[in-house]
Amino acid sequence: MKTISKVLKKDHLKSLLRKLAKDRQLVAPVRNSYGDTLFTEIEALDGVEIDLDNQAQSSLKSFLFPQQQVLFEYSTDQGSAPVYKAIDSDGPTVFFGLRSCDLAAILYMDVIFLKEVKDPYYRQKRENNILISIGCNEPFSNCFCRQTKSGPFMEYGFDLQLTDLGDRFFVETGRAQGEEIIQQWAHFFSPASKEDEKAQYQMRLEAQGNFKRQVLVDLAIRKLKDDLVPEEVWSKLSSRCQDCGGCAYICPTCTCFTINDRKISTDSGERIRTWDACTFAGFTTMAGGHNPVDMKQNRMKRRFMHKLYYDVKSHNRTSCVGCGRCVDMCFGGVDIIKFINMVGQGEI
Amino acid sequence: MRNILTTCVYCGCGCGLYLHEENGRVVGASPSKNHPVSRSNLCVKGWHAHEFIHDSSRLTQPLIRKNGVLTSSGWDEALTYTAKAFRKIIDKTEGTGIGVLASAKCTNEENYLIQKLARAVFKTNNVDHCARL
Amino acid sequence: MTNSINEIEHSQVILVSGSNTVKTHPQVARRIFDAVDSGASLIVIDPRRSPLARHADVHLSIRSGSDIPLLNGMMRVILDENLADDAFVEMRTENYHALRDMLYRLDMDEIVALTGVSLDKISRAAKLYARAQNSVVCYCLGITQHICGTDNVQAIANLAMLTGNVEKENTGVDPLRGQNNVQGACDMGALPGVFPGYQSVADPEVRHRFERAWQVSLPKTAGLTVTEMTHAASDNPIKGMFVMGENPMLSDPALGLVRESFANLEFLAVADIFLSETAAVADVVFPAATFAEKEGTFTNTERRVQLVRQAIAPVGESRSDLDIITALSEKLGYPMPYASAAEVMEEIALLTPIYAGIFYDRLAPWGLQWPCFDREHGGTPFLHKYNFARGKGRFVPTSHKPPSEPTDAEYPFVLITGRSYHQYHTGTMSRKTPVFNRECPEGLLEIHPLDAKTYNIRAREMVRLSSRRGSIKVKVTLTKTVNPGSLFTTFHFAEAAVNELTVAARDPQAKCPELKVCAAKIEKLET
Amino acid sequence: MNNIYLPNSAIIKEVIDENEQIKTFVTVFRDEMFNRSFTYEPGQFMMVSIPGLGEAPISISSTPTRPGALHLSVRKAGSLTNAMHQLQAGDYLGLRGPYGRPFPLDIMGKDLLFVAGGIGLAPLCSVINYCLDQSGSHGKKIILYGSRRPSDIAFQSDITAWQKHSNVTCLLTVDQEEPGWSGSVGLVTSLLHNIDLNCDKSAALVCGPPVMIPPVLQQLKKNGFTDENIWTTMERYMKCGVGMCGHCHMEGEMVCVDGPVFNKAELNSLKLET
Repeated sequence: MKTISKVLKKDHLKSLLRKLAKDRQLVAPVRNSYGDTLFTEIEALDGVEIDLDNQAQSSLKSFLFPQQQVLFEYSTDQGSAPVYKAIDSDGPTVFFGLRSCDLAAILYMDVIFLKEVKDPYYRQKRENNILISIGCNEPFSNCFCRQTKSGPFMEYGFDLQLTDLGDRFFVETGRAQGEEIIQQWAHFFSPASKEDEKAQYQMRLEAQGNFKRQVLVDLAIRKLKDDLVPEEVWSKLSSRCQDCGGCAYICPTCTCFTINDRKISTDSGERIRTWDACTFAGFTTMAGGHNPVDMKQNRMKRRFMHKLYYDVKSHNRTSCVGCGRCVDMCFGGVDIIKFINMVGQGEI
Repeated sequence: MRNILTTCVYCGCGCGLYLHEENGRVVGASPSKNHPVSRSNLCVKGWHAHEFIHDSSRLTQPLIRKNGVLTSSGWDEALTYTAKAFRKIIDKTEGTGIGVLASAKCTNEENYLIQKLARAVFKTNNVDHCARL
Repeated sequence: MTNSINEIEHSQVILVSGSNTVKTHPQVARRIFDAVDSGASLIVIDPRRSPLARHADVHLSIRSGSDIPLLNGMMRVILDENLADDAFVEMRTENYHALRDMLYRLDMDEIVALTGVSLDKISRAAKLYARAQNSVVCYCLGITQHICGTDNVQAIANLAMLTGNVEKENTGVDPLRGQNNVQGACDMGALPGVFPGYQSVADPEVRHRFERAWQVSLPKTAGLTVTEMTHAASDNPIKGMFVMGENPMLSDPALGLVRESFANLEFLAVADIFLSETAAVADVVFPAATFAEKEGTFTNTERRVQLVRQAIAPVGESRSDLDIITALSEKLGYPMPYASAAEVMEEIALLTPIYAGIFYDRLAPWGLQWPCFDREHGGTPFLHKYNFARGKGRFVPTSHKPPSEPTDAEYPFVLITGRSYHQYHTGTMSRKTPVFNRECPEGLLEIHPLDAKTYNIRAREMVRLSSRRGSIKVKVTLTKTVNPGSLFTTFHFAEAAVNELTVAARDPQAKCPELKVCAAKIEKLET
Repeated sequence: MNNIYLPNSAIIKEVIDENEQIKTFVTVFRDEMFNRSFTYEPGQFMMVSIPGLGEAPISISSTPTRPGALHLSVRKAGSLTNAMHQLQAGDYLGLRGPYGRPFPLDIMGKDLLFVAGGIGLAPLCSVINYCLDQSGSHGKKIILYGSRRPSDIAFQSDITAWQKHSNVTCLLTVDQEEPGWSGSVGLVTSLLHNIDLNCDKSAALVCGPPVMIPPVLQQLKKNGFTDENIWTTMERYMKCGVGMCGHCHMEGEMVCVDGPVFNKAELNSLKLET
């Protein structure tokens, strides 16, 4: 499919979103009164501050793969077979203002949830969605998506990708739905001039040089592949880990979950899926107490191996998208950048 | 889904966290990036602070012990019954026979009111909580 | 805390005593690690090799209950090395001579013997602490839950004043408060001797102010503390109790006495969100709403008064404790007509000088730290900024007081109780959360491998753990976290309720029970 | 859309007490059409659920060559399996599956050695009976089965049938003797010392507790089995059964999808200690 390029004046952004939100749920990064920027379901656009200047504090993961989701309800009547009733998910959504890393993360989640066997809940939430992403001219403080090859701009996966050109957005189409938007709401867009194209090209080029952090992802991948990471690295990292699970919960590509039943009454209840974290000891402990990944340092190793090596081996991409969200949040200061730099600099 | 910023109910750190509400249920909890304590992360208890809310063993009706068994009752009955029982002891002991345990889990306003209840109504300073435990 | 949590990361030396900070105050531990990463030194005083102790520059693994000799020993080193802050001592403190005389009389060999810590380590810790520009002390229940808890705290204060590590930003003495609103419950006068804001009930002027505001006459003498109420057993002067959101039938020491005390009550009413061990023995149980179902404020360990906001309607017919108290009060002929929690706070502000400037409309986004004296006051990030609350800081020499129950041939182990990361207090909330039950499904008794070998006990074996007051069955885990001769377990689990074993003894002033030491024995169970 | 998480109701037709710890549940799906169309292969497992308690992966011990009922053999380990042991004929179970990579069927023509310990015989029962039911499987079959005590020997009726079979050698051993036991005493590896097989041309299928696997694999190597001819199963905590939840992740492989049956050579390439 040939990419169509258009220009959208910033003044018309909210108007366009209002149109798109008419028959869909609109989700966009909103800065709230506490100064936190969260992807938020927007009921009314007026009075809402859509924030494209700050990184949303979490990705879109929770919209496609919720922190806690009822898979089905069951009821058991004495003597008869249990009845299982699946829960319907919600309708179509337009996700506006996601960053390249967030988009790359969705593409990764597709690999996990939409393989030969499909996760019905993810699929339902993923279908009929419109993804309007925005490239990053100026990466945020902990970003390193260039090194994970998931930004600052994407080549595919979006319906529309915006580039901020000051008073206007340069708009590219990626998927058919993006083209439909441009056709349906043609009067919002003007054709992209040669100058616009040049400006956009220049912006993308400059963005590559604007990263504040040097994170040697490729080197770390090579060292993990060749088993050159000394055990001391893992033990040092793990001695600081406080078992909060935050890195996995905030990670846009961490898709591990657990399933538990919750009773509603004596003869009815729900089966619920909840985010889980591979750093927890109970994540691998089997009934009876045997744990094949029994030491914290082995769990830490497995986590980083998964992000930077196993997924490269099996899916040809890291499952770290370089968004940097897990960096400042780590209680022990042993985040993925710390790890990559420890490996890169041979520092232990 | 609505995000409601509130304060974590577990430890004294006092993290700010968002509760995620959907269809009248709390379905998630997540940190606030700008909160001075949380600073974009919670401990494992905070991330799961919402889960006990909808546990099926929540008490949902007042209970009165009748013939030795705790039995469901209405609010008015339970309050009247309790008020009578306390009134009897207040009258008998001039308040010194009543003890009140406030709670390090409840709000300031609730703790204020319960010590007010103890002092002004029960007429006793026998009010304490588990601060030392 | 006299400081704010965030100040800790700017301290040069952090001394942590009697706090398993990584597990119980994760956000504080995070600041400590941040400080260590920027070059700060860490001293940990803990009988156990806690996760934080593993990262310490000096870990002083003392015998449980020997804090005073250790701190005195450190102060003596500071004197000997000429590291006291003479100017501060001169200008800002009093009674220094008494302290100095006591310190010069100390026998350092005796201190080594009492604490089980080498002189070299004591000396290193003392020099680290005293030499830094700003040092901060964080302590928790490992300091206070001893019969000499008040003296332990005084000894820490002595150390801080001796080196001038108070009254400045990034220095100070910080008790880490445990529960989400234990600070607030104290602030609100949920204590037998004080009205809100630590105003004495015995002070006629204060009492008259409250009598005028509440339009009733008020009792004049201090009341009973929690353990005085729950340990009185058959002599209980208490006939009726109202318990709101607490679970003394599991959390209080010497549970045998607690059970007897409750059994002797004429009437017990409990308000709780679940049928706790205490609610199960009540005459009336009120279903309470959780923090997600009501409005209010909590005050955290750094005195930050923060909003609790309602996310959903109360579940079932449950009601907030606020509604329960006001409804009950009305039935008792004393209406409390508040339209909202905010209106209650207005009354608190009126009567409580340290909360005088706390109003709901000022609490967004991040609350206010008390003291906050009026609407214009911005709150107080760290205390003692210009002056101690009572003028000059007073040195009070303290001396070692052995634990109430020494070990002996029959009960040779020191049993220490505490908390785990994945459960909270008596587990009424945390044990309703699947992931916590998966990570921490049961209480484990920590025992040193050498002791386990002596008793021929293998990992994960059930043993009988007993003291003079009771015994429980508990599963064992072998770990060098505890020293030989010491045992550790948590009190979260009703099925292995360690408070059946703990002593009723308490600090005579603070009334804080000695939960960190009792004599115990273990026996192998026949399989 | 097919919802992979919804269990199908199955009714328990019979409960076989294999020993104190193990019961086999003979189950039939309630939906007759589904029951008829349901197929699986030896080595696969089912996610078995009890509403209110959750799910656990359970090996299928029956063979698809004997259709009609699905046998699930369960050892008491956690709360769910303990609750299953309380169930009786007529009770219901929720089942989803079959899941996992089965034993390779192209080895059926070879001489086969089966080594099992405890509940590990369950998936091997499936493959052994499958082989015996196949007209094309003429090779020699040796079954070695270790139990803790004689009273722990599970799958008695299968064992009796195998012992009568002309093509099959079935040897049992126990760790601890009990009165009346005249058979072999010792670890199952001891039975491997003098087996009558052309090992380099045969395949070995091994299944048992984690402590049993490494010594057996070492002995098989000594006997002359090549790694490519050794198959074993891995056990991991599982929640979804379809390669999504991540619990059974093992060096880049998902045990529920890429296993539970693994070839020894594959495990070597994963640098797993076996």
